[in-house]
Amino acid sequence: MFNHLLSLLIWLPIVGAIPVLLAGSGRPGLARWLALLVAVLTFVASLCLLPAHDAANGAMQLAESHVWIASLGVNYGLAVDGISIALILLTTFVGILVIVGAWEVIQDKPHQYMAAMLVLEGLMIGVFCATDALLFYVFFEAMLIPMFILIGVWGGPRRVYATLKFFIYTFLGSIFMLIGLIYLYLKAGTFDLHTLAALPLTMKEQTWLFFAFLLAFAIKVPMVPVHTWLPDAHVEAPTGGSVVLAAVMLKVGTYGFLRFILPITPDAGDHFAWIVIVLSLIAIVYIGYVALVQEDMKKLVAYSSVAHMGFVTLGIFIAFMLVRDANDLDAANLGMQGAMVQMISHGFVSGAMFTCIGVMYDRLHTRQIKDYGGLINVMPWFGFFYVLFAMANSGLPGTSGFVGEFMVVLASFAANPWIALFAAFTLIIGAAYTLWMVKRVLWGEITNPHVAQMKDINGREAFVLIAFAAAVMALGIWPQPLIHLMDASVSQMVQQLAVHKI
Amino acid sequence: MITLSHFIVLGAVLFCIAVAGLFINRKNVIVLLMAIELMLLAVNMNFVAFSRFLGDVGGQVFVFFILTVAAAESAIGLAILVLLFRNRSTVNVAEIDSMKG
Amino acid sequence: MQLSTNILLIIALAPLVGCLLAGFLGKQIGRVGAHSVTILGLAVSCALSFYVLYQLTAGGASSYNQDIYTWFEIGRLHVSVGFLVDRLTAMMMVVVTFVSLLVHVYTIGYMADDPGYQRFFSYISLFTFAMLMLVMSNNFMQLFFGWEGVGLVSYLLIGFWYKRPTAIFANLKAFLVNRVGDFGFLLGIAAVLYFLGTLDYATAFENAPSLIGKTLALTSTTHWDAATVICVLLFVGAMGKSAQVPLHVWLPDSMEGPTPISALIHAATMVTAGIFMVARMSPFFELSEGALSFVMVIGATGALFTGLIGIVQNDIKRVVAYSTLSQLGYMTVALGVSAYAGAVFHLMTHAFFKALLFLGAGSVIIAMHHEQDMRYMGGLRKYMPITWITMWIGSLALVAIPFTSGFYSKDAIIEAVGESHRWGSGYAYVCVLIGAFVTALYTFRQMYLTFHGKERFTVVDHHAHAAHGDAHSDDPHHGHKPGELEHAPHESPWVVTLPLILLAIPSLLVGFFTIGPMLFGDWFGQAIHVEEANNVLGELGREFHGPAAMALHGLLSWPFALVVLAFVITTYIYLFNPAMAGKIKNELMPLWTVLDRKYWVDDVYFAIFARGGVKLGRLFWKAGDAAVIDGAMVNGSAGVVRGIAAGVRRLQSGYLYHYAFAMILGLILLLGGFWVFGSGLIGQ
Amino acid sequence: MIDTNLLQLICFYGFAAVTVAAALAVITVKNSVHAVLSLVLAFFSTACIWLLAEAEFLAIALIVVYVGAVMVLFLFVVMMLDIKMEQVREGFIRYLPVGIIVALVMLGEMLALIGVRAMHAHVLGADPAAAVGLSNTAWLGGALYTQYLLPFEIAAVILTVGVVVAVALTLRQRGDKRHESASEQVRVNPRDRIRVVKMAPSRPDEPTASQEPLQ
Repeated sequence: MFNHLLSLLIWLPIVGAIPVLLAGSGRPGLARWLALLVAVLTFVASLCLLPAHDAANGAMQLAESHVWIASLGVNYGLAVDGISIALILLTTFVGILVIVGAWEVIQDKPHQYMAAMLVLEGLMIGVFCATDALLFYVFFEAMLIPMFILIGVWGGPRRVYATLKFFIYTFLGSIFMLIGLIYLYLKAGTFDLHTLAALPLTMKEQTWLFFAFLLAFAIKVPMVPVHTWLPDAHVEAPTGGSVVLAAVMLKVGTYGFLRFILPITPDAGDHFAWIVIVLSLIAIVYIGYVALVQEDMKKLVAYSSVAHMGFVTLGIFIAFMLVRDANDLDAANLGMQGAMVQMISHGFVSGAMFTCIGVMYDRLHTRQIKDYGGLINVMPWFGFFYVLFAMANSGLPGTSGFVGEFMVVLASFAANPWIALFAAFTLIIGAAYTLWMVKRVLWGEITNPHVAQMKDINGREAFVLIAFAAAVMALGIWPQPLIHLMDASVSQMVQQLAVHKI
Repeated sequence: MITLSHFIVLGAVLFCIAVAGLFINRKNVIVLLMAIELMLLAVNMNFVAFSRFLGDVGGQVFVFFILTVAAAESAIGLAILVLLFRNRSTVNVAEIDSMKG
Repeated sequence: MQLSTNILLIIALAPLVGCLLAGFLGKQIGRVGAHSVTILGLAVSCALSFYVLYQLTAGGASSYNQDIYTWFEIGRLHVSVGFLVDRLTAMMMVVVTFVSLLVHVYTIGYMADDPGYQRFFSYISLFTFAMLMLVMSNNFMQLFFGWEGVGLVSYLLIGFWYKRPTAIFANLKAFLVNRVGDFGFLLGIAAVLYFLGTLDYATAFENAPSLIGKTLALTSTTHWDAATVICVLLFVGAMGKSAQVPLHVWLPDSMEGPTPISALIHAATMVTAGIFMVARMSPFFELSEGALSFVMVIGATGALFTGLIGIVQNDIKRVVAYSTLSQLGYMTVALGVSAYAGAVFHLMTHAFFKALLFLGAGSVIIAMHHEQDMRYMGGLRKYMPITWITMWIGSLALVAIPFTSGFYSKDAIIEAVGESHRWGSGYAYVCVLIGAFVTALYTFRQMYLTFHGKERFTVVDHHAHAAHGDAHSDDPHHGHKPGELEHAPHESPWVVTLPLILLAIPSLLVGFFTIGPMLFGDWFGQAIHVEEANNVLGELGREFHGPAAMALHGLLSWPFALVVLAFVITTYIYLFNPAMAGKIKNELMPLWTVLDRKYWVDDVYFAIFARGGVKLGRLFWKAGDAAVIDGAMVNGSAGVVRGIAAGVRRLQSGYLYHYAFAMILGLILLLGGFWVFGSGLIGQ
Repeated sequence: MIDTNLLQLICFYGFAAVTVAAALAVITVKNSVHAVLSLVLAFFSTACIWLLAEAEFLAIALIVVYVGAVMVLFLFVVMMLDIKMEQVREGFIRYLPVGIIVALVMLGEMLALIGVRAMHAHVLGADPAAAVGLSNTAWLGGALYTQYLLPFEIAAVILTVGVVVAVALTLRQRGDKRHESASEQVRVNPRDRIRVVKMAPSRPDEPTASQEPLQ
């Protein structure tokens, strides 16, 4: 029954985009409902992954494999484990919400917008399923196209600059990944990730491959100092684009760490883990300060995304230290699991934050913090959600934002107390930049007469925000189901780290 | 007795004449096209010679294809030339520089 | 006998249900509905808490320690949500729910005209839920949840009147300063996990002795004692939440919130969470002399120096706020000398009398139409006798007049500090002694300025201004000059005075009846762990011959003499020679300035952390991100490409013969290359 | 009896001399028609040389296809276009030295690479077609229709495309020609041709103020 579930998940939204596109600009209503239907169907299909998947087994499951390019030994190979499933569910969940979120907001060529979103969704699912490195690469690159269109067509005034920057940045990284992949192919004669993971490599080879992969995925995450495309892309992107970008696309980078660096270059990863850890800590502290002084709300949240993704990379790479140096598998599991939870949680929280900013932008057409103030007077329900998500963003216990950070800080203390010290600094700086923004936007007297005209959220916006809020709260109050889903895969991954390949 | 080198030298000479033609007739597109035909001829000469020397049919097949493609090329080239002359009333290459950035 | 899980769940969740109903359905159920549902929830919770306390004290129930559900489970690490209810917890539950219930009732009167009525009830019920989760927790994760949860509600409530710039400044400040504490606290929890491998209280305390001898390598040469690291880090959390020096700056500003909140959160319950936490962690703290000395010195400093600031305050709520800081210092000192029971005992009595004082101050503020400046009060005793009497009761308890509850707890602390031989105990003893004098000084001054002496306000008939629906969120002075009132002050309604009376009773009596068992009778049992060598309360207990004897003995002690001295001084100045206060102020101008500026701590923090942080951020942004990364690296590389391209572009002349020439040139070079370098290039 | 080899050599040198001379004429003569005719001569003599190499089919193809078709096309074009030779020829003298130098340098390099001294080393072998008992045409055709069938088809397509392109490029749509589009005529809609305008009846004499009381 579940034989082709993964293919279905990838191709349903991509093929579904065709009728949406055919609906044309003359029938925007039809296009919207079709898009929603496709997104909901995809979500339902992704829910089928849960019963089909054996959570006790950490290996890749539900595998599909067909020969794709026979002469190069490339397979159309798909399979998932707990981590992939969590990310796929996040993708399909966010997929529905961005379509609902763009319902009336996108008036210009809505059918094309919806179709681009659906294609993007399918490609992102493809990235999370691919077990063949070349297939992964194809999805990884193809993903850029719909995002490029989304920002380039429905973006803000400086969208050309932003899209170019976004595209070239990401491309620069993926070129290095491609070189690495070709090297591996020449060495192993296949692109199958499982085979590549077992391939013995010398330290020199691993080092080169490690940096090639690191550059590719660090740009995607993004890590300091290759993060500057993100604020620009976010500022210019339409709300839905920002939501998908922050909620799902950034995770492709960290997912790449898990699927490429960890299994293929474990020894180099261990040797250079300190670089990534230092960069992650810089992301947490330095970017925190940068976020503090942003005047544009989207930029602020974009920078806070960089800081939060720092926790993901930190969690993944302290696992190296913990496994190899401290031989503390439990703490390594905790850190890695924390990184995974942080990925999912950041998907919800940043998606919700960008949706909130979109709600404000739709009414006042500005994202400058100074243009707002006293919003709570006219939009109390919106204020409730905004405070909730702001609190989640600053890692309040009971929201999802806390779980991952808590686990990573706890694990990093076992690696080195100083790492924990810098990581925990986010408690202060994260609260500072988020709540300072809340203070200037939400509280106080209304100073701008246009703000006084603003209406509270409508039913559609309430639906999106409630869905995000439910996810954020559920994950914060009871993370165990998510952790159980990923536990076997994560612990297998951690055990793999201990294996030397030289 | 004719050797391979005879043909190759003849080809080289033809080629160099064609190159010289390109230089000294740099304004006349028709002569330029003809010089290119000469170059192709020189190349074909080599192909034929090597085909014979190595006993490989591939060389002659290649000449055949080159003839075909060269025919198509000169047909299109002349068509462009006619068009050009009709619009600009000149075949002077120096005046055709609208692609200059 | 075992406590029922369901009862504990109801205690914790009843306020939450009230919160959700009042918050989300506030419009539908209306004002009466909102306060009814929340008060009902609190009443249930409070009644059951009393029942639990009764069961544990007299009903023979054993301590309850059970998990409710698994929060997460990774490898051998099992983190769950659960309850640990022993006598310490039960006492805290009773204090929290009882004070909270009274504050709910009081709020009906205090917030009667406020448009955010339902929201307010929702918040304080949410607070009660979070506080109960904090005290009932059986593990560190849930403790942190409650810890931050109360911080969140405190943030929301300080900024309750969100239109006031001062309020929204104060709530941000409070949250951030608390976060500094939580920063340490989180690291402390991480250290516990690292050294003990668990987040569960019971297991952690059981294994606490294994910390002895363990060290934490901070650098290759510095090794810190594990227990000290854990305790200091955890105490940093307590410093934030319980407003200890130097993280005390948020508490006075938090008075921007409505008065019931000041009573509930910033006096009786939340700020004492730190004290409770340290008492709960006594098995760790007992392992580290150094950490306890640290705690003691911090507490003693706070007890004296924040009290001094209270003397120069004119805002009636701020006086009480500084007195809270000072009293929190006392509790911390008690923790520092291993008199955990004394600290918790003072926590309890303080909760009653300080809530009383705050609510009384609130009552005065209602009467004065939201005028909080004591310089415009005076002589109020004849207008509002109930408030006057109950506040005097609270004040007497605060200054520790023998037989009041405050006396028993505070005197025990002072005595315990005197008994202690820990490093720094001499300094602490001097601080707490002078602190007692200072406490009396500002308390009597406040009472005299408010209720006695001449009336310094005038009643002006302004019926044209009678329409004042939005009393709280508008300008508090209604456009009057300070000291001008529309109506004469009057006694507050029964919903306000009833809580005052109900709080006055325990303020007077609870100490007399409970000091025996709680302080000297091992009432807390296993909940608090004290090493034999540190047991100062045990030594005091040998000289203890009943509460009455202790009170009589107290009449002859140093602290009481200091209180009497303070009484004489303030009585003379404020009742008989009011002009002298101004003269003294002028005489001691430099000292007055130091106190009025609060030792410049706020200014320094604001300059360094707030302004400095923003400046640093701007530097990072403009210099780091914009100039170096984007300017030099990203756009710089683009510029290099553009430069090269501009150069190469010149080669693209568009002339066919240029290209042909280039091709031929290339061909010649290639041939020449073959010729010069031989056929090696072609590869035979 | 003259040695066959010698005879061949003599023929080769003769045809080669004609070819080179014709080629030189192509690039130097003033008259374009003469240039084309010289090129024809060059092709012709080259075909003869190819016959010496026993590539009969290609030799004939060169004459039939090139001389017969392509060169005639050239001639047509040259004669059709009214080219002002004096303008096109300017700079001929100026670039002559450069052209000669470049050509000589290249020739020198090529000859050096070929190795003039090894000129007689590589004697042409026996005719490969004859070795397998086939004529040159059959030999070539066999390869072309089996091994090289796909490229052959592609070449055919290229030729077709070339023809189509040549026609498409030179087909002239003259602006002054009148033509009618049948499809447009069929699709026509009354609305495109006639517009019915509804106008309010107006009474120009009446002052506007008097309308107000009517309401």
